[in-house]
Amino acid sequence: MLRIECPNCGPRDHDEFRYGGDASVVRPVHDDADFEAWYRYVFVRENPAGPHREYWQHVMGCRQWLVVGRDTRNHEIAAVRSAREPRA
Amino acid sequence: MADGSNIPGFEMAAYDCAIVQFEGWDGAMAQFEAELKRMLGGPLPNKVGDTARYDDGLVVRIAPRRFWLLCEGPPPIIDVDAELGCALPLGEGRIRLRVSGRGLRHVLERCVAVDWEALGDGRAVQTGLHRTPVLLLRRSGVECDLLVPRSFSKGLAEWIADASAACT
Amino acid sequence: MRGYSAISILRNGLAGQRYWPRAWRAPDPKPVYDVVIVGGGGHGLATAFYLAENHGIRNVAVLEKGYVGGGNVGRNTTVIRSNYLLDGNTQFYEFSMKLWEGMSQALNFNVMFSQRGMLITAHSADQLDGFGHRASIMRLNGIDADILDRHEVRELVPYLDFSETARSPIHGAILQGRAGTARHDAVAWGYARAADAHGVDIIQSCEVTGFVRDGERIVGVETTKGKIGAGKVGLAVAGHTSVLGQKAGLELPIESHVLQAFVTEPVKPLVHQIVAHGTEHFYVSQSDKGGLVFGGGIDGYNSYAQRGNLAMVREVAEAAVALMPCISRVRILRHWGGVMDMTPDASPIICLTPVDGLYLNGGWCYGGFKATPASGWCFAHTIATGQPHPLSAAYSLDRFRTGRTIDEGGVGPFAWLQ
Amino acid sequence: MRRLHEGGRIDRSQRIEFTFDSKALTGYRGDTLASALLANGIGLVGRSFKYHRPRGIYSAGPEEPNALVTMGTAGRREPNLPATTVELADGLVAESQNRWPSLKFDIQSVNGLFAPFLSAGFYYKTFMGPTRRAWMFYEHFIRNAAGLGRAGEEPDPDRYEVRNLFADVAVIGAGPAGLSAALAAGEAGARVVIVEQDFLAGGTLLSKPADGQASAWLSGTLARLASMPNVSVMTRTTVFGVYDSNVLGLVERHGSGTIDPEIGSARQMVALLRARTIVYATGSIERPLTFDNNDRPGIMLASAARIYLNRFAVLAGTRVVVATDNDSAYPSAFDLAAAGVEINIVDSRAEPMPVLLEQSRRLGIAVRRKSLISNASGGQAVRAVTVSEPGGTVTLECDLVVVSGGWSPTVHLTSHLCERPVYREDIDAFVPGKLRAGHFAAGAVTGGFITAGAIEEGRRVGTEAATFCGATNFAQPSFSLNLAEINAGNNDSRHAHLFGAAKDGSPSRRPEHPLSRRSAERWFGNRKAGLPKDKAFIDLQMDVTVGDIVLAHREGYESVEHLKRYTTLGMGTDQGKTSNFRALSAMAGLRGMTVPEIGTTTFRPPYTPVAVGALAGRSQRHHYKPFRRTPMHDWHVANGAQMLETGVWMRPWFYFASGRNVDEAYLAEMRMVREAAGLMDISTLGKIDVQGPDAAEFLDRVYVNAFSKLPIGRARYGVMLRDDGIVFDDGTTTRLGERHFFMTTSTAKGPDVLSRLEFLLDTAWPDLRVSVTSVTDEWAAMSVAGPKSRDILAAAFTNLDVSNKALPHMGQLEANYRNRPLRIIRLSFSGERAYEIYAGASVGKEVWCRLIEAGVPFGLKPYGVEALGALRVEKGHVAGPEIDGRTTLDDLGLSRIAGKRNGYVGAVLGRREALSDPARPRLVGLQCVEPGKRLSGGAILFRPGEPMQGHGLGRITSVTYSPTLDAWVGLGLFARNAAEEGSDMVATHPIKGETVRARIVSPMFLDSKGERLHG
Repeated sequence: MLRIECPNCGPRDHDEFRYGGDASVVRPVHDDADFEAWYRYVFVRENPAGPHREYWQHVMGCRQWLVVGRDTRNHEIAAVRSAREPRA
Repeated sequence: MADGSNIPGFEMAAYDCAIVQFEGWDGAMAQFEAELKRMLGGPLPNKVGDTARYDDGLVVRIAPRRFWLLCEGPPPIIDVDAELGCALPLGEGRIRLRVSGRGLRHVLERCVAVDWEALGDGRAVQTGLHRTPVLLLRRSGVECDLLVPRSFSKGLAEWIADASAACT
Repeated sequence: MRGYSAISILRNGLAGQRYWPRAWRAPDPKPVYDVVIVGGGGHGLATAFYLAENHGIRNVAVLEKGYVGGGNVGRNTTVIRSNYLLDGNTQFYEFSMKLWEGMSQALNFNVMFSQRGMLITAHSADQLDGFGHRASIMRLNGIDADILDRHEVRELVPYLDFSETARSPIHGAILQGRAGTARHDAVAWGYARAADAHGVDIIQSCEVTGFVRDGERIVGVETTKGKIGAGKVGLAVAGHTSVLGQKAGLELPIESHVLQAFVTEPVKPLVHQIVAHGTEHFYVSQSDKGGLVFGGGIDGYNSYAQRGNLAMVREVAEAAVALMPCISRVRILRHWGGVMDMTPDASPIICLTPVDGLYLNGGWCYGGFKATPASGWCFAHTIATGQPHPLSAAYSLDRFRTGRTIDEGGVGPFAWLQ
Repeated sequence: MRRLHEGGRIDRSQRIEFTFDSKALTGYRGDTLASALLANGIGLVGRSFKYHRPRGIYSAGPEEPNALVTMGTAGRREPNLPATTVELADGLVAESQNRWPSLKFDIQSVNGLFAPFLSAGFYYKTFMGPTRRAWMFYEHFIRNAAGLGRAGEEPDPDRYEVRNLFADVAVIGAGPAGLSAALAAGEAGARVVIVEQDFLAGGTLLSKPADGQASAWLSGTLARLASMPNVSVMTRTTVFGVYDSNVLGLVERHGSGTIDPEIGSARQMVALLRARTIVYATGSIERPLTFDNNDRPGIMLASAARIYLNRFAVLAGTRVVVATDNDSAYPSAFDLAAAGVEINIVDSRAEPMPVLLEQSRRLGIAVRRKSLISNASGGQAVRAVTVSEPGGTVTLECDLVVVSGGWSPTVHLTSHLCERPVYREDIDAFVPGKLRAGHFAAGAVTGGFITAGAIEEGRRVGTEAATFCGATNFAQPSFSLNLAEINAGNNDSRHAHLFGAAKDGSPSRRPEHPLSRRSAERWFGNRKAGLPKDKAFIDLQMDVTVGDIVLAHREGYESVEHLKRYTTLGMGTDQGKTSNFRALSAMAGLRGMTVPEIGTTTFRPPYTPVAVGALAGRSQRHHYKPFRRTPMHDWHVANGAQMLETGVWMRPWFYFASGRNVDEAYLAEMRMVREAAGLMDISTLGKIDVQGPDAAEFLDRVYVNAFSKLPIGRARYGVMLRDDGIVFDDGTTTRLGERHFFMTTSTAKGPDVLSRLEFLLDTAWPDLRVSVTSVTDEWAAMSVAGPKSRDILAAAFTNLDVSNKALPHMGQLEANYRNRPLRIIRLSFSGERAYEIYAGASVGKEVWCRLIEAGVPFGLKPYGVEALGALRVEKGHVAGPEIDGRTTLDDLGLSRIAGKRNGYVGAVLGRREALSDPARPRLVGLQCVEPGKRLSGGAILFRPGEPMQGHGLGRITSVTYSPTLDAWVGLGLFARNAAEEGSDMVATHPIKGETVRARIVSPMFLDSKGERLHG
């Protein structure tokens, strides 16, 4: 069980959230026609054994999408911010 | 934590529940909140989970840019400046389960992963109850409201009743 | 290799087990090999064995950072089946099944392959129709498959929940009679022993820390036991493919996720087949020691930690009792996690890579164990001939670019949902 | 073996009746099953796993490897319970395991004779012939021989609970360290939960005489903790696992014959304790000694003998041999001597502490130094031991042998988060590795084996833990300790080892060789030697002997994990709590390495086995997952609908009013819709309110087709793709206003679509001012479809103008019904003129009934999902079976709606080369051309004459009998380059044994011009 500190709702069990995958990939603008950019955004993953920036949505709570900094080796969470806040 | 006593006096009742949702646009929140304050005629809760009471209801901040106005009676018609945000009546989709009794804590700890003792009276928590999103309003140490989706309400009421049966 | 047999058991028994040799040698690495396989798991060891057995390439080293069989081959739920739907998967996994059927004899090591049959319950008429389609595809590809109705399922596994109060009533099931289980450690040891007998060097506690290049080409590996030259290098490190792949400059569509497994205390025979819940994350079989071995879905977030979370433990337990009420009182003895390579279509990767001299075998998601022999067979072919084996040609790395993905679940490019 | 007349912590006023192997016995409240059996003179309680050797009671705790029993019957049958952890209760029924016909005479004990051939891993080397499937034959017998106890096949009738707890400080273990940590943290004002698996708090203090000072401190501390509202002491509760983010898994049990109100009517309750800090005070477990036949009943751990004596007032023997390689066995010897039994101490060390020798002499105990037990004799009870000492060997007759091979700190829980334990040379044991911030350890688990030290350490970490949580109130404890007393002053000889040990701060034991010196010479001296005939056990439960370990080493299975997996060491229900360390040091010895060099195995949760049902809690049977019910649910049930689960929703499948079974009913319901009208509950559709200045722009991006040009009051069918260009979901969206839209999704995808829309707004396009909210529960939705639908609508809502002019196809009107919202959108899924009526959920049933009533004259009746599906097949609409997560817009024949647009989700990757492969299947219509035969969904399509093998050219996805065409029709996906309309194909379904010719036709089987929809 992970406990994720939702910036809006406080610490909650991770099963209140919906996982959204790697948050370090950059989504091309909606009308970008560059195949390579979309291919990399959708498929290529760094998949680090270590610090990982990832999306979680607090679906049982405020429904906000969050960016969580978590170590994939020990699951320790370093930071959580709202996805709407500019990247640190 | 253990009070060792059995748990009589658990009650649950279901009511309809009129809600109006207000949402402000990213970047226009200050104006939006000012506008909403004016229209509601009172202060707005600051943090998600905070509530503010009005003569005709309760305002809960359910997300950074979202408020719910919970009305006892029919909801007021409030038009929001479309440049600042929007309003959406949600009067039909939820049921208000009022649960109370000395055994409330025991029942809740079997239903939600919420630290009831650390939750102040009048506070609201959105959480999961048997895999379903609900809004829990603490009214007192022995009473709370659960706003649950209508389609789940029958199942969740059974689930809660079952929990109360288990700890008496 | 001194043969294993009832006779050798008797002779050694009388001789106080005096004459058993090592199952495989513990050699020091040579300076250079024709082929270096990175990863002493089932797939790596099988690859080494088939390189020698099928292609006569014996100057081979298998480098293992820990002990052989310490990865997913030693921590999975040992289910072996070939009940796949999609072109590409169907033939590959059936070929694997055929290799399983002769494995103990081929390796002279009893891997205890037990074809107990596997059934997956259907919980709606639509799902049963879907199973009918899958079973039809299997039959048209020469694979045994049957559809059971509710009563036939009840005959076979009476202890499932057929009561009125069942949350999702059982409508029927799809059955593959030839599916089964095997002793997972024995698979790793059997391949290690057989490969060793062919002259393959199995080098444990030897972690690969980097690659040696000659221009663009990879000509060896840096290890904790020094530099080792190689004509060709094959990666078979599922779970950690990204970590090593990046050292070699590969960009991969892989995420690592944890899949949990559970074993209960040993009880007398109760579950005679492999039984899987058709709509929830739960499947169970019983080991020869008596423990009920079961598993669920992946925990659902990127992880390299070989342990799972309690929420999934509870989810699996709920599904277990929902399908099989009598399991309620049986007690879980141990639960643990394995690190999976999850791909965007839940299908594996066996291919040549953009990097000259480097070959890739990974992306096994949670299906790696059953594929062990076919994976080794096809990967050995790919390394030896420089051409993909016809049976694994579909498992290319560029299928995500071209759109030739093989998505059994139809889930899409969300590894954590696959 | 006998019960003493006084002493102990049992309540002699409460006799308890129980049975073991059908023999009626009595014990007292406060007994465990094990202590009661010993008190009744029963020493033989089980048979071992592999060799079926007679086994007795070896320990007094959860580490018990031998004394496993089965309790209960039928659905309540529970195997493999350690008698040492079972609290004695009235009417308790226990039976021994793994024996037939009886415990005393067990046929399979012949396995012992074949032992020479049943060495570790023998089964890997044989059973491979004569045939390939031979193993299945041998396996049958092996499976039946294995498996310890038998589980019930009936459903478990009992109830389980799961609850959620929160605390500042979670203390694991209520021994001296834990209690004093809880006290300190509690006094500091922190919220404390202290958890103890035993039914009494006290830990090692309970093994000391009940009249000593330690007991005084215990009762004082417990009283103090009970008085603190912020401290909760949970006995009979096991912490089975420590998980990420300080979540602890606890399992709570009832007391014997009492109901714990916290648990209520449940049999067991799992508690998920979310703690801010964790204090590990888990103590330590004594190690056995290894010698031949060291498994005989009557041989037990020294600490256990002391517990049975002091806590349960049970004397486990009268002629006792105490074998040890450390000081900690002496107090057991002294207490036993005080109880008046004859004692010999066999100490492997040259120089035990003088104070111990002095005390031994005073009590008339013979101490044999530099001596080892080499062999034990006796079958079902130990009779004598052979002791090899410097002078030679002597045989000592005895009925009880107590052994101590030192102590292993109970590090299991501390390593659940994969912090590996570290080896400490001075105590020859593993202690917790580096703990995470907010995790603390105190007492024996840290390797300090002194009660007084544990209490001091406990207080320190308790204070640290409280401080970590920000607790502030550090007033001097109102209840002070007298450590000098607890330290068991010099005059209290019974605590000599404490006092002695206190000298150098650690138990004064110098590790001898991990195995007895004799076995060392015998086996490690000569590596080529054969294995011995007699068995010296390392893992008592799994029957793993020294010989097995030597063999594993010889064959190269020498890494710790290989050793474990090859010999099955530590795989038993006790998870090797008493055997792991012994085995490690044995392998270390064989490899000529040190213990830390070869490392240790990983400890996995649970610490002790946990019932699957307890983890499932109340989520069982119909409560497994909640149902969703539409506002009209009760009406359907009351009006003869056969309900059907679709995901979480309950929907009407068909109505018995239409036919006796689904096949009859759906055809009648189809005809009704085509000829008159039908009413369908479509409340399960996902519904999303979309509004904001940028709503139209947003929809243009998420749908493949444009919505910005959609006029207000009009609806449009739309399709969404995933980023990879595969179809995600379809539905209709209606424009309610310039900036306001009403979106519907499929029933299944509703939540996923909403979450995806929120994802795009929060992460990709935060600049778009759009609000999306689920209104699925807001609206009751129903579709009235059929030629008569408009008349029915007009009759039901006389105040509304529903004429074709006012409400054309794809038109929408907003109204209200009794002050509740009412929305009517003219949409058709069936191909008939149809209207979707959305009413406020609270009046949904009313509106439904009103339509039914108004419809009666027109022949309106409800129809179910089976007919709905059939109608859409006739009309050629794609749905779930076609939108299967693998099909593209073009596969579904929908590319026209996207046209040449760009900039929508999935546009770019939707153009990947293989997605336009000419061999890719595309949607086709299929019509059965063989009279008397039918089409089946899932059939595979081939060209006539083609060999029917492989994956074919396509498949049939959905079928129905078409009353309109009087033929079986279906939709399918078929290779583009082979799909000529009018050509015949062969559809085969081997499972159903069907092969039938089907003609490829347009998917739109009726009204291709859409005349029925318009006008």
